[in-house]
Amino acid sequence: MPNDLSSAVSQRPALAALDDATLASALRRMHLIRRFEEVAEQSYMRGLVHGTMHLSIGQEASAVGAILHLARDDYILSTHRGHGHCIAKGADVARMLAEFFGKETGYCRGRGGSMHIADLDTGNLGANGIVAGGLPIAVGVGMSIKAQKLPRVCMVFFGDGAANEGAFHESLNMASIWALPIVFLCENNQYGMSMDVAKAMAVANVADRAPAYAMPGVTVDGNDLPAVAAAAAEAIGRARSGDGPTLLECKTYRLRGHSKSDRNLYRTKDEIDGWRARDPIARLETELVEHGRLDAGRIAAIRADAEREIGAALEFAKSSPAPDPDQLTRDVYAA
Amino acid sequence: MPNDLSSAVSQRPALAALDDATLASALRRMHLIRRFEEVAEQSYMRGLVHGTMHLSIGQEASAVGAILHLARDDYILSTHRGHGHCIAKGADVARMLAEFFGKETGYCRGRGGSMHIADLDTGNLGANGIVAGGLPIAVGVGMSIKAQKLPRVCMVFFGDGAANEGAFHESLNMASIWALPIVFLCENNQYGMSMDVAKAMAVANVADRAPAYAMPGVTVDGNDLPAVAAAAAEAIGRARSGDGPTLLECKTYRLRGHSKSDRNLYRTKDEIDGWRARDPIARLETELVEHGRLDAGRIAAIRADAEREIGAALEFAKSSPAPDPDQLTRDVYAA
Amino acid sequence: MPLDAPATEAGVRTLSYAEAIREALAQAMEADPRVFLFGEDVGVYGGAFGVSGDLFHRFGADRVIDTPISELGLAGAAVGAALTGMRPVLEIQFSDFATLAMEQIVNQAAKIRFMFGGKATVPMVVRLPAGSGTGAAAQHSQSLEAWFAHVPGLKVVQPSTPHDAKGLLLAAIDDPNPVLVFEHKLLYRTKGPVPIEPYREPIGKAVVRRPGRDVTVVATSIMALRAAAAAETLAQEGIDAEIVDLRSLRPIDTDTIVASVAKTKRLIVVYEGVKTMGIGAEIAARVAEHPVMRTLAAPIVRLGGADSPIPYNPVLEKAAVPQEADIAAAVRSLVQEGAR
Amino acid sequence: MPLDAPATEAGVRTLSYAEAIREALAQAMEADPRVFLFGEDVGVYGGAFGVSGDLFHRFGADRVIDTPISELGLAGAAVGAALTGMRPVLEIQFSDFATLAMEQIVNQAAKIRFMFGGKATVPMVVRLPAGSGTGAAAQHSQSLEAWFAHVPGLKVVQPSTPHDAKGLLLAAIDDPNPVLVFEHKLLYRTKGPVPIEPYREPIGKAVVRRPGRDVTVVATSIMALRAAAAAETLAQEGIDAEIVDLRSLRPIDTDTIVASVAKTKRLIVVYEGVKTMGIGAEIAARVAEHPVMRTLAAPIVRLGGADSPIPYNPVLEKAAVPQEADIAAAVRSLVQEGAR
Ligand SMILES: Cc1ncc(C[n+]2csc(CCOP(=O)(O)OP(=O)(O)O)c2C)c(N)n1
Ligand SMILES: Cc1ncc(C[n+]2csc(CCOP(=O)(O)OP(=O)(O)O)c2C)c(N)n1
Ligand SMILES: [Mg+2]
Ligand SMILES: [Mg+2]
Repeated sequence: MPNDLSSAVSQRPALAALDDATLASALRRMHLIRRFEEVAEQSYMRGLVHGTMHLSIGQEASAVGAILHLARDDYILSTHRGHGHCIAKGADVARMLAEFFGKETGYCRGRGGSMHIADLDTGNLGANGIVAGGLPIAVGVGMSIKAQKLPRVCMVFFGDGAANEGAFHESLNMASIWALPIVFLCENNQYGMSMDVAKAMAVANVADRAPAYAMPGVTVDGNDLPAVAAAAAEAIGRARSGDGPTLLECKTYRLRGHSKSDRNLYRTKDEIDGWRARDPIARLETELVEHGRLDAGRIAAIRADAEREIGAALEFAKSSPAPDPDQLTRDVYAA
Repeated sequence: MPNDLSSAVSQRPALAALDDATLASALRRMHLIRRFEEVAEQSYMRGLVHGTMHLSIGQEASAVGAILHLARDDYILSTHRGHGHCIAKGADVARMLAEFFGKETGYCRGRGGSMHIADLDTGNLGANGIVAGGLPIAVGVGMSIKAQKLPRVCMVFFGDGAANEGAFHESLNMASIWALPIVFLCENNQYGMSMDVAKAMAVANVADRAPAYAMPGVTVDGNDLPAVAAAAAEAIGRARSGDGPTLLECKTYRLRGHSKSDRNLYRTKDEIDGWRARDPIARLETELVEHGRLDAGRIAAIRADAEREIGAALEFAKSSPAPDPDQLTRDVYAA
Repeated sequence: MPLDAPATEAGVRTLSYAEAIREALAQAMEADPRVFLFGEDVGVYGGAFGVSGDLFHRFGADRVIDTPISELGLAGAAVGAALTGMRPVLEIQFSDFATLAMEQIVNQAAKIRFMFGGKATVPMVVRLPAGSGTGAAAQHSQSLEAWFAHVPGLKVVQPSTPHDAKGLLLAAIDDPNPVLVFEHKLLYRTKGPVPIEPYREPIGKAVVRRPGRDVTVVATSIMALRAAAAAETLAQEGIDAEIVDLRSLRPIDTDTIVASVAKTKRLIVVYEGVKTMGIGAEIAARVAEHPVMRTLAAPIVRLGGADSPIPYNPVLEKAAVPQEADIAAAVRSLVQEGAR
Repeated sequence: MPLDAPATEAGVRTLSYAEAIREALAQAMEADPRVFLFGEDVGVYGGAFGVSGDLFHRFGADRVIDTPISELGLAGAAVGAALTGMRPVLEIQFSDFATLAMEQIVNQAAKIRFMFGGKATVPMVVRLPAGSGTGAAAQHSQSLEAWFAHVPGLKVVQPSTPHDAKGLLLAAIDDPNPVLVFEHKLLYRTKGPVPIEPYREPIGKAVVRRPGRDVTVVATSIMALRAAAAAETLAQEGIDAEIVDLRSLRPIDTDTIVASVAKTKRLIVVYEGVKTMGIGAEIAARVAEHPVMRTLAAPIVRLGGADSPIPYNPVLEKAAVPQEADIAAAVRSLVQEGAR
C-alpha cells in the first residue's frame, strides 16, 4: 500500500463508517468497562466484594462494537460475563458497582450481584447465571416485538460454551422459522471455563452452525471494534427490517481467568501473551491515532474521564446503604 | 433405459447388494410390522388394548432397511413410534402383543406398554415416550462401547420433530467430538404430530444439520428398502471402523394418524393418497418381481407366514396372564 | 357444541372442563391483545387434549401459535414475552415434559423479579395436562405439581371443576407472576356449571366442597371429586366428612385447612402425586406444626400415589393412585381410629 | 497434601470433604474399570470446586472426561452408559443446573427399570454441589434435593461429613440404581477422620450424631453440623438435644426418627431448602401420621429456608437459611413450649 495517501483515504470502510464522536464514545465505553472491572477485581481482592465474578477484560471491543448501533429501546440479554454489555448499553456504573457491593442502591438492590445485573431503562433485560439461559428468553422478546409491531431488535449475548447447550439449538430454530428480530451474538473467547472450544465442538466457528437454521452466520475479529460494529450494524439492520435473525460470532479472548477461582491450568502463558498483544483497546487507539481520528491528548482525556467516573462510582458504592434483612421476601412476588 | 437387459444387469446397486435370502427376510419383517400394527389397531378398536399407540404403517422400509445390516449385539434406541424398529431388530411379536395387552408375558410385564417396549436380548434398549429422549442415551451407549472396546454400533431412531429438541443438538455434538460409534437415524415423516416439518424448521432436510457437527449427513428415500439399507450400511461401517457418527435421514410418511386421537385436520387426503401410492412394501414387492428376485408365490407365502405368526401372537397375548397388582412396586428398584 | 348451549339464570351453562378452559382463553384474548396461546399442536390440531379446539380459527395463527417440539425454548419464550409486555399462555403438552423446561421455569421465570430487585414482572401462564388414568404409562402420567410448590416466585393451581378451571385460569392470566395451572387429563370431559361472563377465582384460596363434622379430607384436583363421591357413601354409614378442595398449591390456604381440622379433629390428605414428598407432606406438616395439632384425635393420614412410576396395565395403573373406594376405606379407618 | 498425611490407628486420617470424595472416586476407579467420572471441567481444571483435583492426571482423559456444557445430554449419557455395563459418575457443576437434566434423570434413569418390567438396571451416580453461602446468588445456590426425593426409582443422599462423603459415594457407585449425591459447597473444606480403606455407608440409614433426651433435631447436610454446634450451646443451658443426621432422603430412615421422637417427644427438622415442600415436610408428615404422634409434647417445628430465592448480599444470604443461632433459638422455644 502506498503510504502517501491521506489518512482518510486509507481508512478501511468499517472505520470510515464511524464518525469521530461515535468513536470517542465507543472508546470511552471500552475504558469504562476495563476500569470498572479492574476496580471490581481490586475490590474483590480487598475482600470488599463477595462471591465470584467473571471479568471480560480483553473482550471490550465485542461488547461495545456489537451494541454501538443499537437504540436505547432495543433490548439486550447478557451473560455471566456481562459487565461490558451492561455498560455498553448505557448503564450507570455507580449503580452497577453498588450492586457488586450488595447495596440497596445497586441495580438489583443487592439481591442479584454481578451475575444478574439488569437495567430495564436501557433495554438491558439482564445478565444470566445460566449458560445459554438468555437464548430462549430472546425468542420470547422477539415474539413480543413482532406482536407489538415495534421497530425494535433484541441482541442476545452468549459464549462459545453456550453454543453446545440445547437451548442454543431450540432458540435459533424458533427465531429462524418465525423470522424474529434477533441478533445472536456469540462471544467466542476460545474457552468455556477450561474447555477448549476445539474440543467442545467439531466445527471451526460457532457461526458455522447458522446454516442448520437457514440463518446468516458471520464470524468477525472480536477484538476489532470497527469490524464488530460493521457486522453488527448489518445484523441489526436485517433484524429491524423484518428479515430475521443473524448469528454473529466475535472471536476474542478473556485475558483474566474464568472466575475468581481459576488457577489457569488449561492455557499457556504464551497464548495469553499473544492475545494481550491484540488488546482491543490499545489496538483501537493505535488505529485512531494513525488515521488522525482522535489524537493522543483526546484519548488520554477519555481514559482519565473513565477512571474518574469509576472512582466516583466506587465512592457511591461504598457509601451506599445495605439492604434491610427484614425485606428479604419483599420482591419474591409482584402484587 | 433399454428394456432388453437381463433383470440382473438392470438392478440398481442397492438392490443388487442384497442376496435373495436377505431380501426375503427383510420383506418378511416388513410384513410382520404391517400386520402387527394392523392387528394392534383392530385390538384397540375392539377395546382390547388400552391407552394410545403410534403406528408406523408406511414407514416399514426405513425401520427394516436401517436395521438390516446391524448385528444382534449392536444396539438400537427407538421412539414412541417404535414397533417397526423392535420387530426389525428381532423381537418376538407374541411378547410384543402381550405387552400391548398389558400382560405379564409382555416384554415389560405389562408395565411399559407400546411406548416402552425394550428387548435387551436383541440389543433393543427401548422405545421412548419422550421425543428425542433416546438421543442423549445413545451418547452414553457410544461411550460405553468405546470404553469397553467392543466392535458394536448404536443406532438411535428419532423423528423430524425430535430434531428441534435441544437433546438432538447436545447429542450430535458430543457424538461428533468423541467420534462415537453411533448412527443417528432420523425418520422424517413430514410431520411432528400436526406440525409440518417445513414450518418447524427452516432447512429442507434434517440431514442439512449434520455440517453443524462436522458429521456426514445423508438423506435417502425412506420408502425404498434397498436404498435405506445401503445408506445405513455405510453409516454402520463408518461407526464400526471408528470413524464416528453419521446423521442419516429417511424421508417417509406415516399413513395413519399420529396417534389414536388424531382427527387428521392438518393434512389432505390427496397428500395421503400420494404417499399410499408409494407404499414401501408394495414398492419392494414390485421391484423384486420385476427383477426376478422373488416370485409372486414366494411373496404371497411370506405374507401369509407373517399373518400366521401375528395370529398366533394374538392368541398368546390374549391368553396370557395379567400382572398381579400386589407386585406393583416390585421393580422400582434393583436389589 | 355445549359452548352454544342456552344459558340458565345468571348466564350459567353446563360446560366441560376443557370447554371452560377454552372459554377462559377466548375471553382473555378478546379482552387483551397482549394475551396469546402457544405450544405444540395447539393450532389446527386443537391441542393434544382438544382444549384449544377452534381457537386457532377464531384468533388466527398469530395468537394461537403452533410451535416446534422445544419445551425448554418455549418456556424461555414465555419468559421473554412476559418480560416485555405480553401475557403469554404456554401449553406444555403433557406435564411430564416440563422436566425439559425446569431451567427456564425455576431459574428464570420464578427468580427474575427477585434477582432484579423487584424491577421486573413475569406475567406468564403455563398450562400442564397432568395425571394418570389414560393408559399412557410412566412418562405421560406423572403428577409433578409438588415440585413447583417448592419454588418461591411461582404460583401453582390445580382446578378440579369446570367452574374453577375457567376462574383460576383467568386469574392466572391477570396475575403479574408466573402461574402454573395443572389440569387433570381425566377431568377434561367432566361437566359442570360455568357462568358465561368472565370471572376470577382467587389464587391461594381453598374451598370447602362439602361441610362435615367428623373428618377433614383435603384433596387436590381429581381427588377432590373422588373424595366428594366417597363422602356420599360414608354419609350413609354415618360418617360426615368435610371435603376441602385445596385448589392452590402455592400459596397454600392454611387458614381454611386449620379451621376445618379444628372442627373435625381428624385430617386425611388425598392426592395423586407420589406420596413421599407429595403435597400431602406439606399439608400434614402445616397442621402438625400448628397449635391445632394438640387437638387432633388421631394421627394425620396421607393417601397419595404409590412409590412407583405409573404402570401401563390398567389394573396396575388404578392401583397406583387413590380411587374412590381407597378414600372411603382410609377415611373410615381414620374415623374409627379417632374414636378409639 | 493431606491425602498423604500419615494414617492413625486403623488407617484413619484427617481429610477434607472434597478429598474424601476424591479418594472414593479414585478407589472406585482403581477397583473397577467400569467406573468413570465425567462432567464440565472435571479434568485439567480439577472441578469447579476442586473435587476431582488430580484425578485427570492419575486416570487419564478416558476415565476423567471433560465435557461440553450440555447437562441434559450428559445425564442421558450417564443413563446410556449405565444401561450397557458401565458405572458412570456424573458431576453436574452446580445442582441448579440439574434443572436442565430433569428429563433424563426423572423420566429415563428413574423409570427405565420399572418400565422395562425389571429387565434393566441403571447404576449411575450424579454428584451435585448444592447450597448457599458462597455469594453466588439465586441461580447458583439452590437446595433442590427434595424434588428428587419425590421420584420413585431414584436414591438421594446428602453426606455431611468427610467420612460419609466417602462412604456414601462408594455405596452409591456400588448401587444398581441411579443415586444422586448432594454435596454442600460449604462443606468441601471441612475436615474429619476418614479411613484409608474403601468402605460403604448404607444408603437409607440416618445416624444419631448426638444422643439427647429433650428434643429431636433431624437435620440434613450442613444443617447437621450447625445443629450439633447449636446443641453444645443448648447443653450449657440444660437443654439436651438429640441430633439425627438424615443422610438419605430417599429412602428415608423413618425408624431412627420415630425412635428418637418416641424418646424426646419433641421434633424439629432443620434443612436448607425452601421450607415449603422441603424435606422437613416429609419428615414432619411421617411423624404426624405415625402413632408416636400421640405422644408428642408440642407441635412439630420445621426450620427451613426462607420463601425466597437466595439473595446475593451476604447478610441477606445468611438470613435466607437457618444459621446456628436460629437453630438454637428454635430448639429453645420448642422445648419451652413443650414444657408448657
Ligand atoms: C447451564 C450451566 N452450566 C454450567 C455453568 C457453569 N459455567 C458458568 S460459565 C461457564 C463457561 C461458559 O463458557 P462460555 O459460554 O464460552 O462463556 P465464557 O465464560 O467463556 O464467557 C460454565 C461452565 C452454568 N453457569 N450454567
Ligand atoms: C418431549 C416431548 N414433547 C412432546 C411430546 C408429545 N409428542 C409425542 S410424539 C410427538 C411428535 C413427534 O414428532 P416426530 O419426532 O416427527 O416423530 P413422529 O411422531 O412423526 O414419528 C409429540 C409432539 C413428547 N412425547 N415428548
Ligand atoms: Mg467462552
Ligand atoms: Mg415426524
